[in-house]
Amino acid sequence: MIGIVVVSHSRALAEAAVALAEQMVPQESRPQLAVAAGAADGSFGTDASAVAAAIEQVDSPDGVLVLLDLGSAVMSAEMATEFLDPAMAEHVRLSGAPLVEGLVVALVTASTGATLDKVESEARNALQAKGKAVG
Amino acid sequence: MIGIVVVSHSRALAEAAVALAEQMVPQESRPQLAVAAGAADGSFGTDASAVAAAIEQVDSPDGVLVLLDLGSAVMSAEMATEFLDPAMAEHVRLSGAPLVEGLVVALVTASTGATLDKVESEARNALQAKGKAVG
Amino acid sequence: MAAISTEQAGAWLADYAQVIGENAAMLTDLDRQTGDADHGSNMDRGMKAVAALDVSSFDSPGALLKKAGMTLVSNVGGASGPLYGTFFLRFAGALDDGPDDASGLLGALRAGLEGIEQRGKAERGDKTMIDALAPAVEAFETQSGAGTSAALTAAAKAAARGRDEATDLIARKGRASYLGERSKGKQDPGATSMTLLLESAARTLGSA
Amino acid sequence: MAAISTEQAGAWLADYAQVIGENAAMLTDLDRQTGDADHGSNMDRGMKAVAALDVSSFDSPGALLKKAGMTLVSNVGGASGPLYGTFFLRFAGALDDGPDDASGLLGALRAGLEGIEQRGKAERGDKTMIDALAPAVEAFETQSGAGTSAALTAAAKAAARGRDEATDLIARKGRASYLGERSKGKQDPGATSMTLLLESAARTLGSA
Ligand SMILES: Nc1ncnc2c1ncn2[C@@H]1O[C@H](COP(=O)(O)OP(=O)(O)O)[C@@H](O)[C@H]1O
Ligand SMILES: Nc1ncnc2c1ncn2[C@@H]1O[C@H](COP(=O)(O)OP(=O)(O)O)[C@@H](O)[C@H]1O
Ligand SMILES: [Mg+2]
Ligand SMILES: [Mg+2]
Ligand SMILES: [Mg+2]
Ligand SMILES: [Mg+2]
Repeated sequence: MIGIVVVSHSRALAEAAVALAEQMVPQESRPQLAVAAGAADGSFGTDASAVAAAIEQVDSPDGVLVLLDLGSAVMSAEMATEFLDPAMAEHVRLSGAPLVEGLVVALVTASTGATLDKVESEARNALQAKGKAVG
Repeated sequence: MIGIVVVSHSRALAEAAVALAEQMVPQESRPQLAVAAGAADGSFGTDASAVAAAIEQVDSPDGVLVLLDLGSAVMSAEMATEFLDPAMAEHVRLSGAPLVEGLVVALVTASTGATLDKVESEARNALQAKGKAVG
Repeated sequence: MAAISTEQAGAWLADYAQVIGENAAMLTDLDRQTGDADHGSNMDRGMKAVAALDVSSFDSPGALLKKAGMTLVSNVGGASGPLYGTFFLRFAGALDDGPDDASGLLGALRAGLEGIEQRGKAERGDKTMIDALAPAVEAFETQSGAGTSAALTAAAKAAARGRDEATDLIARKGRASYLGERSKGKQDPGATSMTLLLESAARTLGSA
Repeated sequence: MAAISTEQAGAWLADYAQVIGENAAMLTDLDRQTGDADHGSNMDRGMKAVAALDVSSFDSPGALLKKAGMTLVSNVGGASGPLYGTFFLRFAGALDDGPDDASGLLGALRAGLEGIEQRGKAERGDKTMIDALAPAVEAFETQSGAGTSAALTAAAKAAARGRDEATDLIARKGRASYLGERSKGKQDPGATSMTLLLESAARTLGSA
């Protein structure tokens, strides 16, 4: 099963998104999930070292999907992959998926043992359900 | 200036998303913003009456944009528009935009006095920055 | 005069609230398989609030059922909140405006079904509560010549059949649709609670 | 031996930390115009942590500057964290590997610039800190024949010019890009803090 990392400028946001998504999957079938969010002093921000540590925490041979909130979180996440063992970095995928909607779908899809490719593409298309509903 | 409503199954998520987005716009130039999130007893859920009340609270002749988390929030939001005065309901727009990324862009764009159409389309394309950054 | 009395409507809601209470754990277990494990607690929270309404303070069945719908909207939380809420609101409107015989009840049921279809942008075969309600409305219509009681009994049976037939379908709406293929073989919680609603109607509205 | 000593690198960081402290409010005010009003506090938090490093415990300027980069990464929080972090990490690597004259410093500056460009997927003209750093590196190169001190002075002047020229641009990267056209006429906070860094270098690394 792949691992999932949530990178956000806000710890409160990351934790609330995780809580919402975890509703969808019973604890025993959830993938490993770690949060890297907020600056050390609790203010808004991201920390590449914290992202690297979160990736290491959930690392799996099946890969790790990293969901991010805003564009600038991508810089921290890319820097994080440079801190990792290159063999690990190779199976880490940064996702352009919407944070909340993508996380819900990623968690559900990952819990089925889907591949990193599959989870990533489902997460990227996570807005479709809402788009259809809004019409 | 248009008004903005955030509908989420989780109050914690809605409030964290608003806090992150509000960082981007100084208080004095922010649009009116209201949250309708969570069930009355604090558990996860949405409440069409609460959504209607939130829309009435931020209503403006320029329109109201409603951002939503998951597909099922759309049902509550559509029901809410049926509770409203039809004249008000006419300028309420439910958005298929990503919740967090769309809210940040919507707040920034609305603060410039942009039209509802403009704010909506910017919010809907809010993933582009992250998509480009992820590459 | 509507097709049912305010007292009958009250009895229906009270019965359903009790049945939901008794089946909440089962409904939540079903929702654990395909959703977020809250359908039973959602419905129970909602119906407990409905059961607390003072039936004697309403002067028509429609007024009571409208209030019940709004109470569900504000207390259920999940997708079933706006869906059952819309069902009762539309049912109530059609009931007060309709004739005072089985056809009045048929019109109300049909209005409720259409409300759910519109609210959920869903249709029969999507593996939702509609798969119980739609065949129930059809059966009610077919049997309505035989009187309300017989029509409601047929409707409840058709609902149960529809609920069971939907188990083999792939969910195309709601949270269960996230599962895709894997929703196959799982009984839909909303179709289950909808069947309970029609069984409850057969018990309480039969003399209408 | 690298182009600068560990002590010089320490003096540079100490000077920059002080200048950032003095200009934090101004940098945050600039960021209020086009971003989220935190660039000054971000940089100040980061540089205070850097200033707390014990310079004497590092045995090369590269080791110190690498640690400074990692400290910024973990303490700045905003986009400027990975950007300045990458700048110092790459600068440090090139410095320790490079020759011990002005060309060594040039190589380090250039490596830092390329690091920021790569990290930010940005280029000159995007209205970022690159618009101060890129012309500074160019000016340093042009003047490097005249010695490190003259080259750094020219670099600092070019940075200030680049920062000012960027004010008329439309931001294409970072939060300011959300503003589109409305970012025009606003001075970029990152280009401003980058200019301070080069001015600080001119004050402290001149005798290299
Ligand atoms: N779009 C829809 N149209 C019709 N019925 C739906 C729709 N979405 C969900 N449902 C029904 O609602 C039930 C789930 O209700 P519930 O668990 O209370 O809500 P949630 O999914 O928000 O947690 C499903 O079993 C299904 O029958
Ligand atoms: N992609 C990028 N490439 C280069 N520089 C950037 C990029 N994004 C932002 N910057 C620089 O960072 C500065 C903002 O830093 P800061 O306010 O600390 O971060 P944040 O925008 O995350 O709050 C901008 O003024 C700009 O100079
Ligand atoms: Mg549910
Ligand atoms: Mg739910
Ligand atoms: Mg900033
Ligand atoms: Mg910031």
